[in-house]
Amino acid sequence: MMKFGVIQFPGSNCDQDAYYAVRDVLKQPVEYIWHQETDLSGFDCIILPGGFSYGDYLRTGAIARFSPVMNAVHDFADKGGRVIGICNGFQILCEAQLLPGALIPNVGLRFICKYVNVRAENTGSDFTRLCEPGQVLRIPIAHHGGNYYADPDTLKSLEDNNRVILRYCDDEGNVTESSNPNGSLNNIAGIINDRGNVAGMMPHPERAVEEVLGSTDGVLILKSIVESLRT
Amino acid sequence: MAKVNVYVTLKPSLLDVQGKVVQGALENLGYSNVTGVRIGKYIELEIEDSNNRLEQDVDEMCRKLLANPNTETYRFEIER
Amino acid sequence: MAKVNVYVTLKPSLLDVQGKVVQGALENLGYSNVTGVRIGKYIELEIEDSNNRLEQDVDEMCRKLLANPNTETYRFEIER
Amino acid sequence: MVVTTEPGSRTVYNTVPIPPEVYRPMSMSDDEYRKVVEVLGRHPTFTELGMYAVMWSEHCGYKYSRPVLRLFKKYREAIDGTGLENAGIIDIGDGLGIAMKMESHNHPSAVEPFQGAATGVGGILRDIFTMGARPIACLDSLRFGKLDIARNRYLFEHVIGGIAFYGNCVGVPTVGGEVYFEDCYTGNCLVNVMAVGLMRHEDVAYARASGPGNSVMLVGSRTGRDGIHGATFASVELTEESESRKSNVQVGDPFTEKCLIEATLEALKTGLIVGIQDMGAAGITCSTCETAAKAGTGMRIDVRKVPLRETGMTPYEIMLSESQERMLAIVRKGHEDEVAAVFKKWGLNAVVIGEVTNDGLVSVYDGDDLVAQVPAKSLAEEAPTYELETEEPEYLARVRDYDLSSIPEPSDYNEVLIKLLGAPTVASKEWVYQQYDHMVQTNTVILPGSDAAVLRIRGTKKAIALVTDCNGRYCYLDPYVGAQIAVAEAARNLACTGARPMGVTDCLNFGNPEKPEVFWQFKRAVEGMADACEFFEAPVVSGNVSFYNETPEMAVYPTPVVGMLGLIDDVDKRCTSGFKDEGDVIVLVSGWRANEASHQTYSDKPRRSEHREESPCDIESLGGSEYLNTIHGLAVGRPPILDIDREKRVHQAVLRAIDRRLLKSAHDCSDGGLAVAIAEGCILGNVGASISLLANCAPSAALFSETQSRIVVSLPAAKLGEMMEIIDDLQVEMTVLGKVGGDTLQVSVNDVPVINVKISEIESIWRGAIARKMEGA
Ligand SMILES: Nc1ncnc2c1ncn2[C@@H]1O[C@H](COP(=O)(O)OP(=O)(O)O)[C@@H](O)[C@H]1O
Ligand SMILES: [Mg+2]
Repeated sequence: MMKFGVIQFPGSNCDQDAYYAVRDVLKQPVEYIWHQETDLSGFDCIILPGGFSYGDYLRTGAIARFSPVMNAVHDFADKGGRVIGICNGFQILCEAQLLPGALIPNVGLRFICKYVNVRAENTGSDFTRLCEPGQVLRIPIAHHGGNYYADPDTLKSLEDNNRVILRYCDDEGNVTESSNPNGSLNNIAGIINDRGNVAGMMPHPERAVEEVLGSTDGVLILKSIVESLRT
Repeated sequence: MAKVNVYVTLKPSLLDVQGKVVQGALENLGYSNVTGVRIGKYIELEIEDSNNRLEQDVDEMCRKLLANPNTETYRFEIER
Repeated sequence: MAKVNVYVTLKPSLLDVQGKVVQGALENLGYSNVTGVRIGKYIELEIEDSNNRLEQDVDEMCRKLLANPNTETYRFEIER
Repeated sequence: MVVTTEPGSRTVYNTVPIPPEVYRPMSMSDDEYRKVVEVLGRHPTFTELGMYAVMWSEHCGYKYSRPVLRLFKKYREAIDGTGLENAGIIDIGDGLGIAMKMESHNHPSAVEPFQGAATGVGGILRDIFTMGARPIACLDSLRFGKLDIARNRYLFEHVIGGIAFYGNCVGVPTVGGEVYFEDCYTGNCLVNVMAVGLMRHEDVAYARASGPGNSVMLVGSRTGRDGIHGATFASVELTEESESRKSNVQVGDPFTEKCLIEATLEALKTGLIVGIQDMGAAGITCSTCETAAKAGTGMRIDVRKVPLRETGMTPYEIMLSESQERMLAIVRKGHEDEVAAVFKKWGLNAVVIGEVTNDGLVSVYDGDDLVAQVPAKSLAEEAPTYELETEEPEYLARVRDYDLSSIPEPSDYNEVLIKLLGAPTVASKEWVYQQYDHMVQTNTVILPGSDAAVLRIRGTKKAIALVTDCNGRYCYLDPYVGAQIAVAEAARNLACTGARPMGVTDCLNFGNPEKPEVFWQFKRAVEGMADACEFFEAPVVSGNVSFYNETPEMAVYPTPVVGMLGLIDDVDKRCTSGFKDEGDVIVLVSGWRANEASHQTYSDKPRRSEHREESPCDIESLGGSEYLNTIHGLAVGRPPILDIDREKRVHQAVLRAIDRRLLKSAHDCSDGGLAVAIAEGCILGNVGASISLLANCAPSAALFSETQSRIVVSLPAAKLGEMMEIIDDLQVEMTVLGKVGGDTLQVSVNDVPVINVKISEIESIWRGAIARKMEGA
C-alpha cells in the first residue's frame, strides 16, 4: 500500500476530489494534510490539489507557497518522495521553485472549463509510465492561469531532458495551435523536475477517474505513481 | 511620443480583498510592521502625441475604460 | 510611518496579453494613437519604519512575494 | 413599551417626531411611521427608524408580495406555522435532503455587473450552508438586452465574469442556467442565482436565537459601509459628511466565503451552535431580529464589539451595513472559545457581540448607550402588508389580437433555421458555461449543454437533476399560462434526463408593483406557478421576489423564473439530448397528434386559463415564438396552449421509456420549436438526420411553432414496439419522424423538401454565435 497525502491550503477546492480518487478508485490509503503541518513522514506521495489557495490573490500560488507545509514538501521532495501538483498545485510548485517556469493568465484572459486532449510524453516517467507512448488522454481542465511560460534556456532544458510529460493535442494526438487552450509554450500541460519525482499538470486527473464522470483516463496518471512507488 | 503612467487604485472605502490577504502573508513572513497593503494597477501607455489634448484624452481613457468608476479611482502622469 | 509604492511590471520579453486587449479596446474607442499598453501592478504599502533596513526589507518582500522573478520585474519608491 | 436597560447605562430614546422629509426618502409611508410610533409607544431613534425602514421594505418585509405568495402551499404553511427558514429542504431518501433557493441580484448587477453578480452568488450560497448543507451546485438564470448594444455586451461579459470569479473560487460547480436576450431587459438586466446544497437530515441548522443567556457571535469579515441605502444618506443627517460616507458598492471575497463554508460546516458539527443566520440585506438588523423573533426571544448586542473595517461608523451604519461574508451564530454559553477556535483555524473572526435575552426585544447598545430597542417580532414578522390593486394591462388585447395570418411564409427555410440557431437566445451557451467550473466536486455526470444538469449523489445509486426555466415573452403575453409553461418546461427538461420533479424554488422578477398592471401580472403568474407546481407535485420550497425592474422607458417582461429539482433513482439510466447512433429512429412523443387538424378541442377540465379552440398546428400556434421574435421582430399572439394533464403524461411516458432503457436520447421542444430541437440533437450527437413531417398547416408552423408537451427521442427500431405500449398506456401520441444518420439534416414537410443543411455548418453557427456577437461581429 502506498500512502497518499492531500494538502489542504485555505482556498483549496479539489482536495476532496483528489482524496476520493485515491481512496475510492486507486484504493490506496490517503489522508488530508493541513497547510500548517510540518511533518510529512509516513507518506509516499503528496498531492497539491487544485483550487484557489488564498483566493489566488496577487498571483496564483504565490501566497500558498509560504505555508509551513511547503518547507516539509521541499524536504520530502529532496528525499525522493513523489509530489504531484494539479492545477493550482502546479502553480504553487512553480512559485515554490520546485518546478521551473511560471503559469501566467490564459491568452483568452478567461477561465476555461472543458475536456481537452493531452498526449502522454516520456512514458517512462513516474507519472505517465502506464500510458502508451503518444497515448491521447481526455482529461478536463479548469483554470484561469494555465499558460505555461519559461525562459528559452529553461524550456530547452525541459525539452532536451524529456521533462515534458503532457502536451495539449487534438483527437489524433497532433500537437496543434488550435488544440492549445491557454497559450502554453510548446503546448505544455505537464512537466517534471530534474530528478523526475515532482510533477505539475494543469488538467485534473482526479476528475477523470470513473466511467460515470465521462472519462477514466486520469486513472493512468494516478496509477502510474503507485506503480512507480512499487518499483 | 509621450509615455503616460496611469495608477488605478481601489476606492479607499472599499474592502481590498487582495491587499488584506497579501498583508497577512507579509506578516507570516515576519513583516509585522506592514500596517496596510492596497493593490492597484499600474498601466504604461505609449501615445503618439499629435494633438494638444493628451491630458484630456488620457483622462477620458481612464474614465471610460482603464478604471471602473464604481470601485476605482485613478491618477496619471505624463512624461514627454 | 513610511509609505512605499511598489511597481511590478511584466518582463519585456513576455507578451502582455491584457495590455494588447486594452490597446485594441482603446483603438475601438478612437484612440489609434496609443501605440503600446503594458499593464502591471501598483502596490501601496504602509510600513512602520522602526528599523533602518526599510530598503532591504522592501526589496526582500518584492523578491519573495510581490513579484515573480520568472516573469516580472519591480521597482519601488519610499516616501517617509 | 417598557424600556429595559442595563444597570449603569444611559438610555437614548427619542420623544421628538421625526419629520416626513427624513422617513419618506427611506421609502417609509406616513402610515408606516405612525405604526412604528404605535409599536414603540414613542418616536423612534434614528437608528430604529433605519431598522424599521429596511425591515419593512418590500425587499425584506415582502409587504406587497406576501399576500400573493400565500398561494404557494408550503409558504402558507410556514408563515402560519413555525416561520420561513432560509431555504426549503427536499427529502431525497437515504436520510438525505436537498436545500435549494434562488435569489436575484438585479439592481446591484445593473450598476456594477462584476461585483453585483459575484456578491449575488455569495449571498445565495450563505443561505444554503447556514442550514447545515454543503453547497453542491449553482445555476444562473440571466436576462440581458440584445448584444448589438455595447452596454449590454459590457453587462453580459462582466456578469458572467463575476459569477465565474466567485463560483469558481468557492469550489461550487455552476452546472446550469439560462440566458435570454430581449430588448426589454436593456435597462434592467436580470441576474438570478440558484444554489443547491446536500445534507443529512439530522444535520439541519436553524436560524433561531434559542436559549436566553446564549452568546451572539458575529463571524466572518469585518463590517464596512457597504450597501447602506444611498438615498437615506443623501437626505438625512449626514449631508455635511464627505463623499466617502456614502453607500459603497459591495465587494465580494470568495476566498473568505470558501473558508466560511468550511468553517461553518465544521463548527456546526461541534453541536455548540444553537442557531445560525447569514447576513444579507439589512445585515445585523435583519439577522438579529429574525433569529430572535423565530425563537420567541430577544437579544442584546453592542455595536462597539463589531469588528469594523472603517473608522467613525455610527450605530445606524453598523446596523444596516451589508458587508459580505458575515454570519450571526448563536452559541451555547461558555463555549464561545471552542467555536471561535474553529473559525480561527480558517483565518476568520468570530467575536461575541451580545447575548440572547428573554424579553422579546432587540436592544442595541453603543457602548453604554442604548441606541435602539424594538420588539423583534415587530421588525421581523409584523411588517404591514398591502393588498395592491390589479388591473389587466391594456397592451394585452393589442398583442393577442394581432393577425398572425398576415405574416408571410418564408421562401427559404434553411435560412430561417440558420438564423434561429444563430440567435443568441437559442444558440449554445458554451461561451458562458466554459467560464464556470462546472465539474469541481466531481459529481456532475451530465454537464451543461444538455436539457438539465445531473449530479450523482455519492454513496447512493441516485442522482439529482437541476434546471431553471422561464420564457418571459410567454409571460408577457399571458402571465398565467407563461408561468405554468415555465413549470412544465422545467419538468419536461428534467424528464429528458430521466428525472421526476421533486421541488421548486423561484425568483419572481417584475416591474413596479404599485402599478396595477404590473401587480396583475405578478398575481396571475403566481397563480399559474402555484397551480402547476401543485399539479406536478413539486412544491415551491423557497423563492425570492424582485420588483421595480423598470426604467422610465421600459419594464421587463414578467419573468417568474422556476428552479426545479428532479430525482433519478439509478444514475446509470440518465439520458442526454444528443442523437447517438446511425439508424436509430427519431420519434416525437407529444400530448398532441403531430398532424392534428383544427378539430382539436379541450376535453379535459380547463385549468383556469383561457383556452382557445384551434389546433396546436396552425399559424396561431406560432404566437409568442422565437420564430416571430427573431425573424419578424414580433412579440405577439398568445403563448402556446398548455394542457398540463397531457404534459404530465408525456413526461411519464418518457420517464418510463428511459427507465426501461429504450431511449438513446431525449430532448424537449422549446425555443425555436421542433426544427431547432432536432438540429440540436444532431449537433450534440455530431450526426445527421432525415425527417419527414406531415402537417395540416404552413411549414413555418410545423417547423417552428413552440407547441408544448413535446419531446424528441431517439431509439433503436427494435424498441419501437415496446415504446408504443408505453404510449398507449399513458394515452399520449407518438409520431415517427425519421432516422439518425449521415452528415446533413434533411427535413421535408408533406413530402416537400424544406431543409437541407450540413451539420458541421450549423454546428459552427450555433456554437459560435455568442462569441461572434461579443467580438462585435
Ligand atoms: N447562464 C448559464 N449558465 C450555465 N449554463 C447555462 C446557462 N445558460 C444556459 N446554460 C446551459 O445550456 C444548456 C441549454 O440551455 P437552454 O437553451 O436554456 O436550454 P433549454 O432550451 O433546454 O431550456 C443547458 O444545459 C443550460 O444549463
Ligand atoms: Mg431543454
